[in-house]
Amino acid sequence: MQFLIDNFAALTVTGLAIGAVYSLIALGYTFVYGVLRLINFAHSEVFMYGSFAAVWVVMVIGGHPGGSIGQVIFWVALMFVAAMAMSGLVAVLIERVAYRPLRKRNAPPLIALISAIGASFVLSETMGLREKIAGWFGLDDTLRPYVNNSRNNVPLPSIIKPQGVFSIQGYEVTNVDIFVIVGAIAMMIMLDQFVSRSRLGRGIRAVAMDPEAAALMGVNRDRVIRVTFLVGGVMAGAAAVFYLLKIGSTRYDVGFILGVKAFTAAVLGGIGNLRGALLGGIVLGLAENYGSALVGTEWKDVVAFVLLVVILLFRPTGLLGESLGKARA
Amino acid sequence: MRSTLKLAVPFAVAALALGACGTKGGDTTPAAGGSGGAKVCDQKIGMFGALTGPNANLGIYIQNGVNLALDDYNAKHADCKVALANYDSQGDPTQAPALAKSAIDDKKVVGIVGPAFSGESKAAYPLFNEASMVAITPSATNPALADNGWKVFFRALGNDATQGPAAAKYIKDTVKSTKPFVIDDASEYGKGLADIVRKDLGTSVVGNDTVQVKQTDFSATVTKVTASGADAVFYGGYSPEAALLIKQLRDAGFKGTFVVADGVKDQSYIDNAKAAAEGTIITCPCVPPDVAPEFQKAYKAKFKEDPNTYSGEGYDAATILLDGIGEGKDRASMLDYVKNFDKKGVTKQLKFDAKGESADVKVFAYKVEDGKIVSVGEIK
Amino acid sequence: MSTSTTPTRTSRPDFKGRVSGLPTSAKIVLWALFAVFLFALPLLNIPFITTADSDFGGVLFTVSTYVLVALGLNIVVGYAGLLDLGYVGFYAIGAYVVGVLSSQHASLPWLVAVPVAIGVAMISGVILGAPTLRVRGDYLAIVTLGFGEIVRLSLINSQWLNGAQGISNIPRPPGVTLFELPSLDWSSGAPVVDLDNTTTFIKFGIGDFIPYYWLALVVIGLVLLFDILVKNSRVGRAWEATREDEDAAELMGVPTFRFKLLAFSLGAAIGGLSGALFAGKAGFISPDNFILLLSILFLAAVVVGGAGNRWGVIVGAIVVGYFPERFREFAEFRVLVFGLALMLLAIFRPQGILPPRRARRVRRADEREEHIEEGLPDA
Amino acid sequence: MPEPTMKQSEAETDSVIHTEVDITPLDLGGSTVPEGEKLLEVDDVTLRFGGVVALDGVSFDIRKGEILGLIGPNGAGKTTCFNVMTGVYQPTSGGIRFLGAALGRRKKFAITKLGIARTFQNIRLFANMTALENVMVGVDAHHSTGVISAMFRLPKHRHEENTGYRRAFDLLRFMGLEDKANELSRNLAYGDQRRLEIARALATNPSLLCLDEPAAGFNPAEKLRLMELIRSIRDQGYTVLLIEHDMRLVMGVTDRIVVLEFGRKIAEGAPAEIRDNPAVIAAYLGVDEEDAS
Repeated sequence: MQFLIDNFAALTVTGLAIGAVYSLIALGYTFVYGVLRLINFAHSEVFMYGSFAAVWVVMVIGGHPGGSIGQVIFWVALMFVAAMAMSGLVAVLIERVAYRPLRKRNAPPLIALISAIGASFVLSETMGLREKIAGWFGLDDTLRPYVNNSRNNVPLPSIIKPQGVFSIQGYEVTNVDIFVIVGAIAMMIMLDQFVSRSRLGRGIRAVAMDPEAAALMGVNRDRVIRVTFLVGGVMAGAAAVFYLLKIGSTRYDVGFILGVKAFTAAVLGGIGNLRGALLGGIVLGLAENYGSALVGTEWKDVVAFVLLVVILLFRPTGLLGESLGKARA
Repeated sequence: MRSTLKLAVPFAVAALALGACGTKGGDTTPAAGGSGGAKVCDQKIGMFGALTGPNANLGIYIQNGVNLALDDYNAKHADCKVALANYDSQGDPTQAPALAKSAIDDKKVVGIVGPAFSGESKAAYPLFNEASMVAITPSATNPALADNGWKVFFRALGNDATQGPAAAKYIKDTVKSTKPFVIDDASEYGKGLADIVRKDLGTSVVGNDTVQVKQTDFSATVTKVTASGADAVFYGGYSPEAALLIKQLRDAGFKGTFVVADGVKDQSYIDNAKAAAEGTIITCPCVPPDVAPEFQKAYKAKFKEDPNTYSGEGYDAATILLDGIGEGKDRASMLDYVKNFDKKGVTKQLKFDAKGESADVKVFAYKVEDGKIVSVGEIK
Repeated sequence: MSTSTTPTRTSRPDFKGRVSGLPTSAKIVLWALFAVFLFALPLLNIPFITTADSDFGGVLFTVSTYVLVALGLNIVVGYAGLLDLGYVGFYAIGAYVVGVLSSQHASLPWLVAVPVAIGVAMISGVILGAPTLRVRGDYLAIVTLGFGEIVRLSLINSQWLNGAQGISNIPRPPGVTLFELPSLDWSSGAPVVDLDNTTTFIKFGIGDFIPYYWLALVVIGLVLLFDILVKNSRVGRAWEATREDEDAAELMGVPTFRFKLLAFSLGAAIGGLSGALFAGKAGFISPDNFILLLSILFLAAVVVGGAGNRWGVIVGAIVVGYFPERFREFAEFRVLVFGLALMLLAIFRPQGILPPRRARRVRRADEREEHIEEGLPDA
Repeated sequence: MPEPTMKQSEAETDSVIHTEVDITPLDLGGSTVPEGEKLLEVDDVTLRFGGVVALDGVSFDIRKGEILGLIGPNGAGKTTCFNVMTGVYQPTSGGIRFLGAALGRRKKFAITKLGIARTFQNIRLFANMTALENVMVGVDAHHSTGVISAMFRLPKHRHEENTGYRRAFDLLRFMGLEDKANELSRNLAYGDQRRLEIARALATNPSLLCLDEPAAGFNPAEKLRLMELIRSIRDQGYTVLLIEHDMRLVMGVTDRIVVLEFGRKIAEGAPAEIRDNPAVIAAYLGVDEEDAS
């Protein structure tokens, strides 16, 4: 307990940073759930592909430590573009291949989960076997730096050196911490505005509220669903960049645990609710850190899940309740 | 009733067919050939470990070493090659027993390199033991494995009980740490090792923490370390987590020495931790690679990367078995051959004591300097 | 076992029709033959079916644990419609109770530890279910997923349970050595009785998994019987009504919560039983045996086969448990291929391989109706 | 894939209703109310959702053996009133007494066991169960077979199954559904589904049967038959509460009528009185002329 009080600032800042990443991934779950009432189990792989795109783009352009401010901004911007494009693409692909055929056949929801699990396996294994797969096309030597040690961690070339900006309670809050927290929250606000202001956003809300009525009103459901996956994917791509800046490497199976955490965050905040995802992610990130400080790091994940159960007991629809439809600006 | 007959016919036919086809075996002399006779070809050695799945890294490093040894052998014995039989357990103790049984049932398999992990070892060794199949593990370091009385158990590397005290000694005497912090990854290997280090360091340990394999965010642990004012951190675990941990420690301003063990001794640790890896001390019960530069070179030529964790041990374990095959040993006579083996390998002098442990294990300290793992001498 | 079910359900309809038209005595004979075939399967070593890279007896045991687990999970997912992503938790609890009672902290015989394991798993099902079954279905999915992880992490981090090292030297089921059974050898192309490769009936030893498979078959038979009897009663109807429309069921007098909890705890008990069986065979258990992926595979078994149909679920369990072992030559592409198969199956066979057999149910009901009409005085 | 659902709806057979089949309520030994006495009392019930008042001080009685109509324009609070009576909502104030005892905070299934059963405005059958099984679920409300007696096929299980199936089959015959006993309920024609809902509700052996717009979507001929059916249900000894939009149906079949508007009771009395009540006419004229005719 004393430890928690003494290091409250450090635990809070780092918890916020990882929580912000959870939030951004959680958005994808929440979005798809809100519109399709479906747990997009493969969303974790969307994140993973984004993280690889970000790493590779830095490798391609030769990002290195100690670049000038302008260079660093350029590199990070490229990372965002690459990761968001890749994640968005993969998300739309998942929708197209794994979900739309089922929707057309009116399959029961459970089977969609199986399809999603299948898609998840396929995506992560493809990444984990990229050396072999590149080898089929004779590309493994050309792509050597990108396919080496397919099953291993792949580091992001370090482009930002963390530097203390200011300190609270003896903890140096670094530039990376600030960038991750502020950036992620800014993304969420932008998304919130998009959903409440834009025509597409209204379409999403309409489908979430009442698919049939929305169809009657001329909303193209398939298009809305595609946009939903795309937006969720793009956010996961952004999350991947923030994650890389904070953690520093990725792996073909990195999505699984993060996905479980992010899904927990989505449910914690109230699945289907955008602001719930934000709040859920941050609460989860903080709870993990405080919990680790109180009962030991080895119980970190246990703390997260116990918190979830406790909150669901008292607020059965999550902290902020569900419904994408009702999310107001 | 007629339909009943129709159905019954196939069964009857099947029964007749079985009855007519005869029997084999059942007499007193075993079918498999005895030792010393004509040279038996197309024999196999087994590679038992995770080759696919989430823990495949280590298994593949070992398999690479084994393959290299096989290449060497087959180049010299082109007329009578030895094949590799893979038993891919995925590191899963659930799958291990059936695979072990399958290896035992394949009469051509003379010996096994593996199992790679301690968990699957516990599941598979009882079967190997009952079938008198030699299994040389190149990587399972749990000391208790040798205490089960398995006569076929051999370990091609030092166990945690030799490495742990050496690591503690290094932290005390060479790093001269007064405030060490000990972290483990709750795995059988990492925790076992860290507990030995904790015991040996005694009261000077300023803090302990346990993380989990596959964890990526270590912020709570980092806070604990920095808050404790530790001047050295010992981490018991594998390289993926070690790389992330030291990176996050350095990012948070940790200035002390990072000490790890053989589970981290591979290039991917340096690739991932980059600058943060500099100065890391790695203990390892393995002879420095400059002892066997040819192995280093051959490995790099074949697999386009440097030898990784336990590749050398895999090579050595396979070499022992292959040498035995070269001398005409079969499964039954292999046990004595391995027991009395005494040759220089790429990692150490290959010789086993009565319990099957590597005799004469020396623990060396290595240091990461300019992105390379260099030896800084034996820990005595 | 129910005599109204035929062993050869995937065959041509005319065959099926012929079988179902058989007199009861003939059906019993067919069933018995089928049972004998199942028991003899690991000894027959039929080419193509027999796994080449992994011991067939061991694989069959693994498959039968999948079947057992899938039957339990089917009660939860298929009958009561509760999405459980943490079923491996109960499996682990069953195995660990046996480990603790027979090796780690006491030395009870396996047979004594098993009922305790079933009981503890069942109670943990009630403890988990009582607070969480009130939340909506999708939430239940994540809560149960969390439960599975909590169990695994607790196993790793608890010194009392020996952490990651696991529990060794778990005693085996009691056996009697009666006689030796030879197996078949097909290496020459035709079956030859191989007297070298024998299995002792019934000795639960280290190097021979076939007796464990037999034991598992017997347990599966018992659980199936239990399943059929309970499903075909007020309890089964209440589960189904709850799954179809929970509010309507409640308004028709079904205490839905109680029945959901019952399904959950019965499922947990069967999961615990499977775990206990596994521990008795393995002799050594560690947290690595109970990874989260297993929960997902269990669920896949249920849904792939056809949730709600016990025969379908058995087929699903065989697919999920057997195919990865049979097609080991895909080696590292195994998981990839499995994922592809799941997707294709979902798209082309969305109700599962064997969807719940409404037709069969209708026929059974017809028989019942005749029975009732005969009994009616004024009909 | 759902099996084809249109199998029968096009060629709807004129099933014969066997109203002579004996489906009188079983005597389960609960408290009984003499004919004509108060069976259920709605006492000053108010229900608020946030700021909206759905029911405002509604009071009326249902007497044993009668058919009471509950009518009102759309949104008057009829179904809400139903939901309060069956435990779906808890009243904000006021209360409901049934068989002389307050319902209080009883669970929905407990209220059903007590003797109130209902149908749904939008049909809510158990779609993937057969007609007979649907009714069996209702019959099971008074059964107590658990896992143990089912597992060992104890006498209790056997007795309950035998008598239960017999009663369920009687109910289906009463409704003219005996030929469809083994159809999945989702494959039944619309009218059959409506009648199956009533059969399922009757199966719970209710002292009070609440029908929520049972004639919705029926043509005049079907409505006529439904009126007969409701009367014969009453004649078998049930008390019926009927929510209906169609005034003619309500006037023709009920003994008394309660009229709600905007959550308030505006009239109560015999059909003839209600027909001439100016408040009722005003309420209906303002909203739905056709139905008021």
